[in-house]
Amino acid sequence: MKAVYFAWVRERIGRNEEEISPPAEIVDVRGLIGWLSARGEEYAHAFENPDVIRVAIDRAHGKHDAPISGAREIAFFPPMTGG
Amino acid sequence: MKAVYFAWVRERIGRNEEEISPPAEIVDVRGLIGWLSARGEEYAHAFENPDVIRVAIDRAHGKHDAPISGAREIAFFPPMTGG
Amino acid sequence: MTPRILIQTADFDAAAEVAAMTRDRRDIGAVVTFTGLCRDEGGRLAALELEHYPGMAEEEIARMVARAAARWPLDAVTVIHRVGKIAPGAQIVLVIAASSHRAAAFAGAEFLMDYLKTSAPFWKKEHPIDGPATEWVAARDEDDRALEKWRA
Amino acid sequence: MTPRILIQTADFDAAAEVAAMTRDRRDIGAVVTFTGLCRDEGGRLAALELEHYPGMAEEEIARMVARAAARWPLDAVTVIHRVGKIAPGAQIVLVIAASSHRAAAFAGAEFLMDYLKTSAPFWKKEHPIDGPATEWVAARDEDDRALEKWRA
Repeated sequence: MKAVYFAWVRERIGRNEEEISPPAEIVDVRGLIGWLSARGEEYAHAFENPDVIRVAIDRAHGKHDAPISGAREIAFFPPMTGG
Repeated sequence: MKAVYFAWVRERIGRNEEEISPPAEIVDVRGLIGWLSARGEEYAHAFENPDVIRVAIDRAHGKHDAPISGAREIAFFPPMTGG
Repeated sequence: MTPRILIQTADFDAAAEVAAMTRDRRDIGAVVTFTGLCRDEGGRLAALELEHYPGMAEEEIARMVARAAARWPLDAVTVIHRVGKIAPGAQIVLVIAASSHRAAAFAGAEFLMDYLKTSAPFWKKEHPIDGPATEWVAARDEDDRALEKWRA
Repeated sequence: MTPRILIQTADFDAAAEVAAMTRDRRDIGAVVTFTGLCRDEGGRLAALELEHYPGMAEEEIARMVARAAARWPLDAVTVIHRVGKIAPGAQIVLVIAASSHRAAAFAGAEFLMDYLKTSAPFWKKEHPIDGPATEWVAARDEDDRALEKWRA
């Protein structure tokens, strides 16, 4: 699946997007954030406060307990500040 | 004092404005409407339903129990429909 | 804050009014504009004709703006109300409220429109498409009820 | 009702958008326009920079418009959100809601703005006037609380 990052999540991780292949035991957004956090310091920094991270699954807002099975694109970003 | 009329009150009375000199015992708007109603058929028609008549005393909204003493201009009109 | 209040037969240019209001300002974050248009009421209407009470209309609008400005932090307000004959599709009224806060701009503009409908001395007469008989528009209970939300 | 939804770096012309929306229509009585401008935050700000999630931003705005249209009788809606670098005083966002009823136009426009602030995937970064260090704007509790009025 594709992971995409925005705003300071993107800046901390240092990339806009990447292909990821989490293991089968990662079933929901919360698990995926934990798995990503372990990929390196930049990820640990980006996800140091998981509660503030917002997620979109295939371009629709999702909660941290949402299943990720079948998702093609999962986005991680801070709370939105548009408008 | 000057009486001024708007919308269908004006049309029924057949004039825009006029000088009026109500007797001293007419002290409030309600009394003035009653006194005007007795001036002729056109006035009786305009004021046939006094409760719907709105009044402004010197260009500020007034109630039917407002005193008219000292007023220079009293306006009579239907409920407003601007905007 | 000195509001711009105009009653005129001529049409108005909402964009020019907004531009004049925000020009050289860097502190206004939110501008809410209400434009009221003449509806044809399902093809029934040839025109609306608007009468007003000269002098009082301007003063009453100024009083409404003062009340709104006392209640919300408004940086600028413009109210333009046309009078005379207005064709379907044409503009009747413009209210612009600007603030650094969007909620204030929305509330100020809606408050002013609700009071313009019920307290400003304007009266609408309908000219129907199928004959010379005109009719005064009746005040609507709905407009009176709209005021309730400002009494909280 | 098919909304017009645009995300663009270019500026927009609110008057032209309103004109396009109401042209040849005689049934629209009320048009509410919200324009969001870049504030300089007391002279502190050189520019705002807006990032968005391409694809999702348009889809999320379309979902908001659908919710608004299900709740109020809206005849037309336009939403334009700029991205990229924006100078103080310049326009950031435009929401136009048109209806035959003014309360619907006001509610629709304010609902869309409240949800744009909190649910549309846009992020603002501040470029201060006194140095190269930029900072992401933090989400405000006030914006989250603004949503409560739509839950009634």
